Amino acid sequence: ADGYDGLPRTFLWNPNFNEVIDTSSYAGDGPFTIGFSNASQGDGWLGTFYHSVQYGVSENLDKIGRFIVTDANGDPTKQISDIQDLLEQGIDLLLVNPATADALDPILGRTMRRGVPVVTVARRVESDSSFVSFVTASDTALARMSATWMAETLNGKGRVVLLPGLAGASPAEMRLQAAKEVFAQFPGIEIIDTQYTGWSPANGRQIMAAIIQREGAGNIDGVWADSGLQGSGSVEAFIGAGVTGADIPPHTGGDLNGMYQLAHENGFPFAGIDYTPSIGAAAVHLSVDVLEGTPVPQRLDVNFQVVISPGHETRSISADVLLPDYVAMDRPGELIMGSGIPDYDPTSFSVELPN
Amino acid sequence: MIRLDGISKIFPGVKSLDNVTFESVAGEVHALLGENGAGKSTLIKTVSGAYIPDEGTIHFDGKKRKWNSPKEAKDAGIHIIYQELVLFHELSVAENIFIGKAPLTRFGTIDYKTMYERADEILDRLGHHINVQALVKSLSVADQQMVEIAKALVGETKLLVLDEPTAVISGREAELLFERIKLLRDEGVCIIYISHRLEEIFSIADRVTVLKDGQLVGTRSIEELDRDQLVGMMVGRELKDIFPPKRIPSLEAAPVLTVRNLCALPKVRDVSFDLHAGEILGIAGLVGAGRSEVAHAVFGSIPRSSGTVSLGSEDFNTPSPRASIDRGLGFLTEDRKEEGLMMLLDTSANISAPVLPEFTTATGLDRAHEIQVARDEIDRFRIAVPGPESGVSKLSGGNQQKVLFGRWTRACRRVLILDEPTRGIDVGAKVEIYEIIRQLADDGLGILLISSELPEIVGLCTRVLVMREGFVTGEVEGSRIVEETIMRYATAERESAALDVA
Amino acid sequence: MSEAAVNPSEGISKIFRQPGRFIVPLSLVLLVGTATLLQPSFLSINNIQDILTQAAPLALVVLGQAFVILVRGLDLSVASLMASAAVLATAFNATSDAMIPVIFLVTIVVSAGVGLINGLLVTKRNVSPFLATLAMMIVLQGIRFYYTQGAPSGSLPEGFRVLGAGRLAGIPVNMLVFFFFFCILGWLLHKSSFGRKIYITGGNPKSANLVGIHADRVTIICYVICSVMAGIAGLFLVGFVGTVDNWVGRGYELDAIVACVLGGIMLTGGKGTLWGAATGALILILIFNIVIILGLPVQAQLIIKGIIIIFVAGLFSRSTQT
Amino acid sequence: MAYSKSRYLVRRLQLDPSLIIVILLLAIVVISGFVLSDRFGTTRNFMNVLEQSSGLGFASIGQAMVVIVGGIDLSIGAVVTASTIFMAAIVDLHPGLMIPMIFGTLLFGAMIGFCNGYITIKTGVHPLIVTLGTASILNGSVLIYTLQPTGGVPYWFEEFAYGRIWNVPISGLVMLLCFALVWLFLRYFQAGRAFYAVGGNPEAARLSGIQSNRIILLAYSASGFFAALAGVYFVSRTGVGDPRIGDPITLASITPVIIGGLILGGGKGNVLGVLLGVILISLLSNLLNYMNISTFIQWVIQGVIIIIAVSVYVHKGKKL
Ligand SMILES: Nc1ncnc2c1ncn2[C@@H]1O[C@H](COP(=O)(O)OP(=O)(O)OP(=O)(O)O)[C@@H](O)[C@H]1O
Ligand SMILES: Nc1ncnc2c1ncn2[C@@H]1O[C@H](COP(=O)(O)OP(=O)(O)OP(=O)(O)O)[C@@H](O)[C@H]1O
Ligand SMILES: [Mg+2]
Ligand SMILES: [Mg+2]
Repeated sequence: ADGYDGLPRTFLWNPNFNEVIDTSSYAGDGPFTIGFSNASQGDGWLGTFYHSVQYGVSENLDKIGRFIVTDANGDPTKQISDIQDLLEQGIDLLLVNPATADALDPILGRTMRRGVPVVTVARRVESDSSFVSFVTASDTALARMSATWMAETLNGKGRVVLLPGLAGASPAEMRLQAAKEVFAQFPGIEIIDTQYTGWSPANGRQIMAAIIQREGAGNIDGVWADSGLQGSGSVEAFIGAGVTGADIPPHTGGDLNGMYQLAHENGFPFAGIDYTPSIGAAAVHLSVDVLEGTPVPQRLDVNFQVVISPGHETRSISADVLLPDYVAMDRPGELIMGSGIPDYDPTSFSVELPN
Repeated sequence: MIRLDGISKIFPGVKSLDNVTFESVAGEVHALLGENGAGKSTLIKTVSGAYIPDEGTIHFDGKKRKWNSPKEAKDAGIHIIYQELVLFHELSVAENIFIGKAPLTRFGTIDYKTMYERADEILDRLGHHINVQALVKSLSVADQQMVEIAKALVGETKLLVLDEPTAVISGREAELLFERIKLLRDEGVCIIYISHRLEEIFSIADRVTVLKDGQLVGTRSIEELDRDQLVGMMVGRELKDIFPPKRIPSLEAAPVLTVRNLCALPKVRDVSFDLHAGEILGIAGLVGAGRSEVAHAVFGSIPRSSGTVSLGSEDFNTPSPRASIDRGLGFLTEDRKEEGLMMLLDTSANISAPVLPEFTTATGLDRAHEIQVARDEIDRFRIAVPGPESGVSKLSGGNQQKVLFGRWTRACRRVLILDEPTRGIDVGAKVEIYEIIRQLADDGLGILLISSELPEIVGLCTRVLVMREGFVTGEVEGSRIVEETIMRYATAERESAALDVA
Repeated sequence: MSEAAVNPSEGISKIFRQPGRFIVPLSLVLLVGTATLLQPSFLSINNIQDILTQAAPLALVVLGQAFVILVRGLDLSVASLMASAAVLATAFNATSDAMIPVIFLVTIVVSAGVGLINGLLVTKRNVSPFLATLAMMIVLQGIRFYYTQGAPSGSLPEGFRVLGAGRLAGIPVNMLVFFFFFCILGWLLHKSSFGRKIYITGGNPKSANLVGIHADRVTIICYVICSVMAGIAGLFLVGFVGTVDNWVGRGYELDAIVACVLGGIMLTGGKGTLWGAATGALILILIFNIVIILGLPVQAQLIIKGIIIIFVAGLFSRSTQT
Repeated sequence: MAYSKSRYLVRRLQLDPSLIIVILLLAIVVISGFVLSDRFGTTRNFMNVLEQSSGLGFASIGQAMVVIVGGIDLSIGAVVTASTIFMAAIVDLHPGLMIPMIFGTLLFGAMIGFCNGYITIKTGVHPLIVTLGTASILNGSVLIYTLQPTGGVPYWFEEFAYGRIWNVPISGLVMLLCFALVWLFLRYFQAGRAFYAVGGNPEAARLSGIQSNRIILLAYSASGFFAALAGVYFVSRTGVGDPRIGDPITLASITPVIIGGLILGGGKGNVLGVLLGVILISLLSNLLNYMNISTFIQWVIQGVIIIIAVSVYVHKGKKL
């Protein structure tokens, strides 16, 4: 689908300047050995993200001689050990998707001081000196846009439920904060409940069912979810409570094809923004740039696109793609969107990797 | 030395002790007697601080005491050898002996070297040699009992209580124990001794106190009493004949159980015998001789190394308890609690366990039938239990044993193996059990009776196998069944025994 | 006979003499009462249906877990097995409801295999149930993720939605299924001779062998039952949730154990009822539901959950001690 | 009989025969490492593994002590988490309190452990349930305070986790020291031996005049203490207090304990075995990283190795 391909949205908004980093001190001759310390492959998004990383590697086969992967299974302390093990194996660059935002700061700082450049992806760490570049799709921008859409769809008035992801996980917290910031601009919007869902459809459904029970389905005017993972659970809860079709209040949340399918089938107002997994491939490309001595931005924002159900664009949020053009009705509901890989199918995905 | 006044202890549903008064002085052996469940163990547990009495006072060493924990009683110089072994299987013999009192180095750490040496010394005094560094779990029950006794000889003991210490040790060790007890008595220690073996009482006790149903019957000097009077005090009635009359079974018919060259190494070596219907065949021997293992090997609950076992004309060489039960064999084990009863279940379930298939119908377990059967057994053996659906955990030892008799008479059609069927059971209950055994034999069962109490073997059996170290060292019959002969075989070297038999 | 003729006042006084048996229903009543006071709509048909629909998958797992705990075991692999069953179900990529029985059959067979391995490790190799099932949990997780490469996909027949979240005459379908298994397993445990063997084995494995019961075999069957129930619960949970993910049922293993304990099943084996276990599951789900209905934030939910669990278990153990 | 010291040196360590399997597996892991990678078998790497194993090591010592007295502690992860927050948050505000706060945090952990023990004793509820409950309460409280990593410690404190003395990691040394001290305590002190008595036969312990409640309280307090030490280590390693950091450590701490020959149910085992278990698991994870195979396969291998470690040698008598 033809989506948004302008300048990164945060590039326009961000009050801070984006530095360009001189990487000539890291320049070397290939083929390079890159170590990739992944936080986890524990859910659909992470699985697709990892495929995107592999896809990026396969596009640079001529430059990458070895690509060593470790997986911390969500545990920052294991990730620190993983990084130490990668360093012992003589990597030229460390690509890292931190399990939590701050905990890896010391070890990444040490890595940089050892002269091994660090590229972080999806999450960054506190100190600028602990990495060369950070590749992301902006959590803040994503949440601001979806929250703005929600507020405008409700004409600035209504009772809204917030369903953030995993308590304490930095993307969830950043998105939640951004959304709250936006909703605070609309005095008519009342946030009636905020419940963490752990990005689990099951939790999303269970929690929403209880809220519907408490408030009555008719008294909920909108559900802001930071991802379709729990958003789909929320829609299911409404359907379970007998509210179907366009009667379902406006929802937000992207990523999960199932969410798009539900929105398409039922026709309620919907805005989906994927936290695009294609940042994986982008990070690999950037890593190669670093090793070749090409200057890189300190922060690389990968574009996401805004998907909106037909007729539900608002004053400031317009669709890059309309829902019917984006949803993959013939594909499984579990599919994660926005991988950037042509004809992506997670089960059959396979690319050629170095050794 | 110790005086208990008006002690009462109530458990939910049972008044274990009812206004009991008891006194014992330094330098005497005071025997405490009574039927199962009379409250003996409960009484001494109030002495030791394990239970806090509901009423009454305790005076010890001239002062009124109120223990809040066993530790306080222990610190005051009271040492108790409980009926249940109080041992730690993963600790060594020496550590068990010195638990809480280990000799320390000047850094406050345990001085293992000294501890081992002193443990050796104490066991020496008891005339019993065990590797003091061995873990207690590797010991036989008899050795474990000796460790338990050895604990009493550590530190200063003013009052020593022994609750059935001889239940699992052999005659020679019991002799040494008695010598030790007498020595301690002469040193001025006050000793309270509990046992169901009346011979022992007469050989060491100075005074006797009898309890019945939690109440005091009386305290007498041993000289005032003879055996019958003592039994009378305990049971509350005259017990004329302890053993029912023997009946010589017909040995014409083929044996119901034939065992040939049975080995279950290392404890059973080359055991052969025949058992006929209606016969009570005894297996005697010292504890540790391997008698229980013979029973287990026949029953199929431990693996056999070699040899054959046949029931009637039927060999069965893929042994398992299930196969044995299906062929009409029953086995009443020596350890009621660990290997016998299911304490969490009710009486009827305990009785029906081996023959569950009999109660299984298309719609499940036939509870009504099961309960009926249990009720029959309860009536038949006069088990003192409120009903088939009440639990077994709080029954007295004798009644628990009768429940097991109910179980096995129900399950077993041809051969019943009884391993120590009267262990820890009072005289009254014993007599009843002897009658039951007699009756079962008369009904045509072959009975294999294992017992460490020689009078029992002598009084009941028409033929006796004697074992030592896994071998059968002799077989005695008829008038030769007297304690001396049996003991001779039980302690004989194998070769000399073989000579003797020849 | 004599049981039937108990006079009514006897029943009342029993509560005071044997409080242990009544703690569980009592806490249930208390919880429902509190919830209704706080939120009058709590007792509405709709909410009850909802709670039951949510409770069913956990309750199914609890039924199985009860069997394992009764034979002195513990199964930490149930949640991992639930997710694996869910992933397995999507592997068929079936779209027709006709495939549902096949999916169930395959799931049951595979789960039984897992239970068999757990049981064999525990009995024949004497591995601590905690560790055996913990390792099984990790292994299943590895296989599942390897198969899905982290991102499950594939579709489920529509019929699963009906099974997991549908209603039949107003009653949640999965609740009916739970009721079905509750009756079957209840019969098995409390009425059949196999159930008796379970209690004998759990209470005293040594005696069990000596009365001709193959204690190992009974134990293994209990693990198989537990795993099969977990597999089935996984299918119902995925039907309820609507999407498969690799962590379906995460946390159910500890919840199931807690539910069993709350329901009065002794972790040392041999004691407890299926009825109690099911009530324990309901209590736990009620606790989850109530903290959400109260609109409490996640943190307070955790705190309240912890306090209630300790409190109820404390009441229970208090009343069973002498 | 005379008991010379040398004669019983082997017995003194009191290692369980089943540990032969663990030692064998360790050997297999090391040898495969040498074969599969030329960078695995270096002192540097082994020192790295020693450093990496410290967190698990600290948590496992505490778990082992509780398991020996017949309990289990499922709140270890929550205590680790709470300690990291407690320490990082306070030190962030008052950097001068760094050193006292190390001890403060350890005390804090010990106090939580004490509460676990106290509730277990007073209510008679199975420790599995009690500690799950306290873990839930603790996690909730931590999340009320913060949802995100928070606080910070002075840079020099990183030395605890990353520093080396004579090329040996400080954290690894501290861990080895803790194991040695606990081993000595359990072997050479009356209170230590009482751990085995209480775990092996609680009623007998009571009748023997051992104050079981004190021992149980001591065990749980120690567990909390060592969990807090793991927390301190993690703060040093990550530089922050993290409200989720302890989650994986709870179940992880049990594995080396059982591999090391302890039995859930208590009364048996040796913490040196637990140390072997910790090292086996850390080395295995290290080796698997070197092999660059899919994480998912790594999980399968880990599960299988754990099973092998405890199932080849059949233990007699089982408990939970
Ligand atoms: N912990 C307990 N709970 C309930 N009842 C008990 C308890 N301990 C003992 N009893 C009951 O108290 C009574 C006295 O038991 P006790 O063990 O003192 O008898 P005993 O004279 O030692 O018998 P035995 O000769 O069999 O050892 C029995 O009826 C027994 O069932
Ligand atoms: N270390 C032990 N741990 C558990 N049970 C044991 C141990 N040692 C022996 N037993 C059991 O205790 C009982 C008595 O054992 P012991 O060795 O004293 O005599 P035995 O071999 O059974 O022979 P007998 O029946 O002639 O006394 C047996 O059932 C035996 O299996
Ligand atoms: Mg007694
Ligand atoms: Mg014997």
